[in-house]
Amino acid sequence: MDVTLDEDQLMLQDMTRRFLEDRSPIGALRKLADSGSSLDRGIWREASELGWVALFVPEANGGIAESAQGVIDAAIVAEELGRVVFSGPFLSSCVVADAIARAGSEAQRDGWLPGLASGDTLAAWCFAGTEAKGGAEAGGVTLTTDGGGFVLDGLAGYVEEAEAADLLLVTARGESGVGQFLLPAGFPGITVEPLEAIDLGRRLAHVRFAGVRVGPEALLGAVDGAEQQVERQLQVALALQCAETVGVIDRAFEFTLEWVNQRYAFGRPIGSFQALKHRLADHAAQLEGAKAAAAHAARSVQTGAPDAAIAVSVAKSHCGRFATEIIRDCVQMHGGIGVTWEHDIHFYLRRAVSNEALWGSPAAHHERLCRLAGL
Amino acid sequence: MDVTLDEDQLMLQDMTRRFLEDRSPIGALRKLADSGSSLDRGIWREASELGWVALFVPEANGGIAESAQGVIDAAIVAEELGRVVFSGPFLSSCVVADAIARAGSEAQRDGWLPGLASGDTLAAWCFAGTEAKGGAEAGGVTLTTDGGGFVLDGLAGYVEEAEAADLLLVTARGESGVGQFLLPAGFPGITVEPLEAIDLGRRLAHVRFAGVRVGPEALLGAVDGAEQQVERQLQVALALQCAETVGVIDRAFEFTLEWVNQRYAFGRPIGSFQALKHRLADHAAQLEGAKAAAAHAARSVQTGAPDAAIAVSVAKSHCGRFATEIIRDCVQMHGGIGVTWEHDIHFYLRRAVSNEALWGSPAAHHERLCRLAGL
Amino acid sequence: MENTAEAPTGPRRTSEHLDTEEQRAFRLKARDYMAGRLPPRIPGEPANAFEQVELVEKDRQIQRLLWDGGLAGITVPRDYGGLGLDKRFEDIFHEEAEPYRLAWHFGNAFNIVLPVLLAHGTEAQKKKYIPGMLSGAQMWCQLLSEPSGGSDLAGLLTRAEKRGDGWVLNGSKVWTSGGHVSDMGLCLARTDPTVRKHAGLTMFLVNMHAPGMTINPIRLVRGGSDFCQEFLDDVAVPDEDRVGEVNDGWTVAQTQLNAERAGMAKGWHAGLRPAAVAEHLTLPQSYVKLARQLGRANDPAARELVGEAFVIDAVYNLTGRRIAAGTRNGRLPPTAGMVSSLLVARTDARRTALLSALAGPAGVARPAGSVGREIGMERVTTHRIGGGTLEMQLNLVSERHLGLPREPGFDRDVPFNQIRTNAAKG
Amino acid sequence: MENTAEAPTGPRRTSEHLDTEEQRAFRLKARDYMAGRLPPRIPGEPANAFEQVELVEKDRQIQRLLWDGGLAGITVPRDYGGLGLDKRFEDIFHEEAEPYRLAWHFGNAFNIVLPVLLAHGTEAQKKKYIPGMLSGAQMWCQLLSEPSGGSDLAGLLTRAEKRGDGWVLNGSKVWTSGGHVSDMGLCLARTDPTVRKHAGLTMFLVNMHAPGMTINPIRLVRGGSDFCQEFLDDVAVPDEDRVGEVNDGWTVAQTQLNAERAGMAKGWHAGLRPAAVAEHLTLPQSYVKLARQLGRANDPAARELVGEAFVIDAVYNLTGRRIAAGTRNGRLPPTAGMVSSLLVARTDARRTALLSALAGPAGVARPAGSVGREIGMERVTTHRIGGGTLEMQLNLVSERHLGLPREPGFDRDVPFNQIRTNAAKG
Repeated sequence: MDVTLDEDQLMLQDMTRRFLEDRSPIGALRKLADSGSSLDRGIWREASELGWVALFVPEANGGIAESAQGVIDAAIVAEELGRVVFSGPFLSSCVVADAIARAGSEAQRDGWLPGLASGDTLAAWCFAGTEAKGGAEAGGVTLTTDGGGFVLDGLAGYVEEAEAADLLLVTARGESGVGQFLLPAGFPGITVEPLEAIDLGRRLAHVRFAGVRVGPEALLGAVDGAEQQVERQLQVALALQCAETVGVIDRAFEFTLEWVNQRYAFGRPIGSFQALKHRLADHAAQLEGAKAAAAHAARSVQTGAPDAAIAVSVAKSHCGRFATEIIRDCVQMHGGIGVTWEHDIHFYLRRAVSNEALWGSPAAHHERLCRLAGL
Repeated sequence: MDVTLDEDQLMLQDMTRRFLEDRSPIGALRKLADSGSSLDRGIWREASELGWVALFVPEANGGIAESAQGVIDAAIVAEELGRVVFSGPFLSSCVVADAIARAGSEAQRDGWLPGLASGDTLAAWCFAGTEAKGGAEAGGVTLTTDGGGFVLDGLAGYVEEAEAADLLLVTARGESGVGQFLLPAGFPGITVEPLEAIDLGRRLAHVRFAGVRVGPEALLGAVDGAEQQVERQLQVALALQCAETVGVIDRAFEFTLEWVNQRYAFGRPIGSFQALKHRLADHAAQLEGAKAAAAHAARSVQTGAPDAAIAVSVAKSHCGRFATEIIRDCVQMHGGIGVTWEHDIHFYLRRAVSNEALWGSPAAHHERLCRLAGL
Repeated sequence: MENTAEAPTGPRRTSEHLDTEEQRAFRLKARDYMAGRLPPRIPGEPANAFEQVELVEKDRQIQRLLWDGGLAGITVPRDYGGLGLDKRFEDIFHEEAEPYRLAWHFGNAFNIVLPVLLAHGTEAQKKKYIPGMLSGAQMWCQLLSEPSGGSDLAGLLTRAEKRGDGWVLNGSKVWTSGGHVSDMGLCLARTDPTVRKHAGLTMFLVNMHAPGMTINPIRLVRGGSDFCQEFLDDVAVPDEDRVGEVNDGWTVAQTQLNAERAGMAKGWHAGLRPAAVAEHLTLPQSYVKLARQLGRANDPAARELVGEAFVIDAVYNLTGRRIAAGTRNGRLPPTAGMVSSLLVARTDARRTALLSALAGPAGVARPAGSVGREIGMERVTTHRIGGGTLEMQLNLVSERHLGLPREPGFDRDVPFNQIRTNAAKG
Repeated sequence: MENTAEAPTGPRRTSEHLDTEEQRAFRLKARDYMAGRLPPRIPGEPANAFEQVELVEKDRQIQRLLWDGGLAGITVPRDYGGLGLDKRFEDIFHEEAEPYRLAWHFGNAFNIVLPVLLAHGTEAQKKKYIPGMLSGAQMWCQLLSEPSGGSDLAGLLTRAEKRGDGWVLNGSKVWTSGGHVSDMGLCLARTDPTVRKHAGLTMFLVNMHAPGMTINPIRLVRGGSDFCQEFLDDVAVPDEDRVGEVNDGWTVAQTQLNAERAGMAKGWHAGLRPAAVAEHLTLPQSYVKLARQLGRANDPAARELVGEAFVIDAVYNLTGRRIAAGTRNGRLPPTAGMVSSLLVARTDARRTALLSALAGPAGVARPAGSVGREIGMERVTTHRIGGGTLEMQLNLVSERHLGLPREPGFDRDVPFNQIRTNAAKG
């Protein structure tokens, strides 16, 4: 939790937590996983009514952006989503809604934003390529001009909910710069290739573009000015992803603390054994670090602070690495029960491992930080 | 200790240990460091009489190579040197003696080996350059042909006892391959630039070559065939360095175990606290790993096994990294006394940190392993 | 415990030139008999996958074949159905058996139950049960850990009460390897809760098909379910199936645990490990291939990861060999064997971290059939819990191998029923 | 404790616009007085280097100047020589003092001794000793740790025995910051070894120049010797220099330890820390420069190391800010402050490992005056021992912050003279 939240934000947090505990607790993910079914669109619409994606949508298009602090508020929601390992396209919907709200034409805003705010329209964010060291920068799809229109080719990697999505925001690199396009699902030349993912609450796919011809009306913003748009999208995505990761660690750490306090061995609670205590103390310190870094990232992206680009990479590296490290050790402390399907902790670990790798591994963000530092 | 040593080797180990305890215990290094004086040539001659460098020198030149298992036996000595953080040019003398014994002309063998074996002649091994990621391969000095002779230019980095040395073995790269040269100290065009080193028992220097003209008689082996010579030298150096590092860790770990057993806090020996016990158990496991890797390295270099090149890099990476990690934690377990000048442990840590970095950091050897694996 | 049959590396070695005449005869007999009868060793075929019941059935048949051919229980006394030969004959057998699958799912029976029965069983028990193992007729498991706690074995809660001539057992056991396919189990239970915890335990041989025994496979995160949980509800055990004295079960359990450790140290699945140890180090080409598949062959940051992976694997192998050699020739104390388990844990964890960093996003999702995701799954599923948690291993190494003082115990010298346990809750 | 005066980053900030008339007058008085009188703040000049006696002397003079100008002890009651003003005036003073060096070597006196005397001192003690601190006349140290053990403070061995009207102290203290330049010391000693260890201690004010007091500076591996060891050989202390009741020294020591922690949390050297905290993250150009000097600017493996160094530094700074803000506004419990020390330890250790890997051989030796070797020296000298070992900090965080159960104590409820200590040897 950001220690500087105001009263309204604390209320948002509380409301979100109660909604999720009631309508989509961790057991919901277990049910999805056991039944092998996909996204629950019903719960996504319900959630949207609470104004989640609407945080980024102007009032004129059915949102509440003017009275919200978009990224900070969305980070509050994301943290709660992490606590229950929520299964739904929050991150990509927010990123795409924000992108359209900031750079879209009137037609684009009117056409897409109301549906995104209400949860009727699902958006997929086709951003990075598929390289093993990638994820932290746009790539994978190329752009060539063709008369007044454009041709898109290539592969966008690890796209969340691409199969279910009604709308794709595609980033493509051309000779004259980066361009972004809004395309409806099923647009000719696009194929979605589903992936096997370790995170059971996140359906990912590669999206292939084979000579996809689009007109200028599909362009979001200008071809030349899109670099800043793209950087903003990455920043929003990372701020929300890190907030979610914090929720994931926080909850797993919380029930691990309960466990070591109540579980007895050798006549003592196992939490009284010094080796466990010291490991937990170290985890607590790194968890505080994750909270500090994630909160700062959300705040600096929201305010457009000069360190926003740095802040998101710092947060991603730290949260990514320590989420996995801490939760792995939490599993260890659970003993046998921790490696059974019946215990929830593996859902937390799956989300942590997945979040560490998506939108740039820690190493990818270390490289990005070097560039930002002028090295 | 290599668990497969034979009776003769156990005797060599015992004899070496007793000699060092008597004539050059850790206190000798403290005296050197406190007085700021340099190499003690007297103790080096005494030690040489025990046949240390002679292990690599043929009987015809005053050595005992024929009746010894050079690298394995020298590794036994090196491990004992590590236990007292010995200050003397063992590694470079062995490498150079071995090089001359294997590739030298009769004149070179007769001229240099008797002095090396007796300890009257000190040799410096000018092998690597000064790059931060280097050390694991020859470099730094270039070679051009000039009529029947050669011209050497450049900088050989981190050369042990270069100031005191009577003889330099120089590796230089030319267009037609790598060449090695034997030059007496003070040869025109050579300057020695002493370094400030953290290991107080090891005097290091960069050696600068400015248009050094040498005749063909200075050449060791052939210009074209020197790559294998150079690889052999690196292997011998690493095998001995790792054995020394094992001795360093082993002794520091040994007196740390004594300390945690005898030191009381809260009415208990501090070694009964679980957090310390678990850390020590992990260190014991990695120390076994270091011993296994170092022993295998010495054995495969000695027998010219097909995995010798791999074995030395594996040993260097593991011993280098864990020596520092284990001894740092040993300091921590000593509490306040461990950070005082009066306690010996800092001499061990200095040697460990220094050995980790010289002749290739773990990272440099990871890169070398990739090349050896064909990647 | 290795889980798959690896192809032996390097040329097949045999000590045939050392055979005496008798040994030579035995070797030829074994060679002739197995040829054409035993199924071949298939690389990658599981050695330890009790959820694959047809594989378990296959192993029963293999053991039966060996029994029929007079090749079962080579070092077991003749009185109990064995051949009564010395260790050299066993080595000869394994040299000859290298091309074949052996009855690897009988590891519990041969590594654990057999030594326990030989050390503590009555003459009647040995004659009754050992031939059943050797012939493949009875598969065994050990009923040790309980849901209330696995590390603190002596704190177990399952009760055995004397009723008439026999005993009645009530409680629950868990992490039973192969419980659902076993016929018999070695079961430690509490017979006196009013004395200190180590003093009130007794060991029993329990029929897994007995009324009152419910066996549920446990679904693991890593997939599969070769472990089970059992509920014992008034399970009757005759007094002749008690092993050792009443309330002296801890002594029997020590033999059992030592047998388990010894089995792991020498190679759980006889015939599997020795052939897999190469004399010279090699660098696994699987990592090279992976780096290439991921398109990172020329990336120095990726090469740093691959290089470290080479190192940790090599050091793990070398350390195993060192400890095996050193404990064999007495240069290392027997406790050094405990160090290996620690290194496995640290090596596994580090390897998965390295490979995850190498794979990036490919480590968490992949097109069906391509490379990557299994790396992230390793991170989710690789933990050190079975066979003694990491924490217990760290305690063991520090106390028994390094000789550090034990923590003062709070529960060792008080009656068991005065100790707080996980049963005491709500 | 920061050890050098860093140049404040970012534009200098002042809260001048919030001043009342009285505050404004105080501000101008302070500004006028300090200008030209106080020495300037010199970046890199040590704030905590007791072995540099001329610097310590300089601080005595600075404190004397402030006292003469009516700027010492701003929040200290007037009865004890202070100004009796509220915290706001102190903040104003520090805003105005930013360009100057302050009397940083009086940290022990102001952060520790002053709060202890205000809480537990007699009226006579306060009147006698506080003005001496404020005027720079007396420098103080604390005599706590002993050679027999630092972590287990309540297990200390130094004895204080009643002789006539006063006390006689015998024993040894160690890790005394500035012992050799101090005039007075706050000293905890054992007055009754027959009761449990926490119950037999008493706190004294000890004259460091008293007969029988021997003070030896300790030479550290990292160079310098700002810590001392003292031998107390029949050192006489009058009863009026006893603080708190006889055998109630543990209560006083708690105030002392809390004051030390609070001092570290708020910034040990008043005026040093606040200015150094920037609002936005920046990436230290020192790492960029280092990578370039080492010729590795374009090496992806090196950039990975530099990038992680950026991250650990940034997270450390952000966490410090979060904890400061959260403990101030009550969103985090006061115990959260303990977490910072842990992060320092982990961050320092990791940073030195990263930079060592970056520097390679340059990290262990260098030509005089060039870059590199200091990195390896950091690895040799950076350990967490002073101010509570890492182990004690881990205990504190786990027990007081996370609320995990304490380990059962073996030595808390028995008479001290029945506990095994390091004095009991040989």
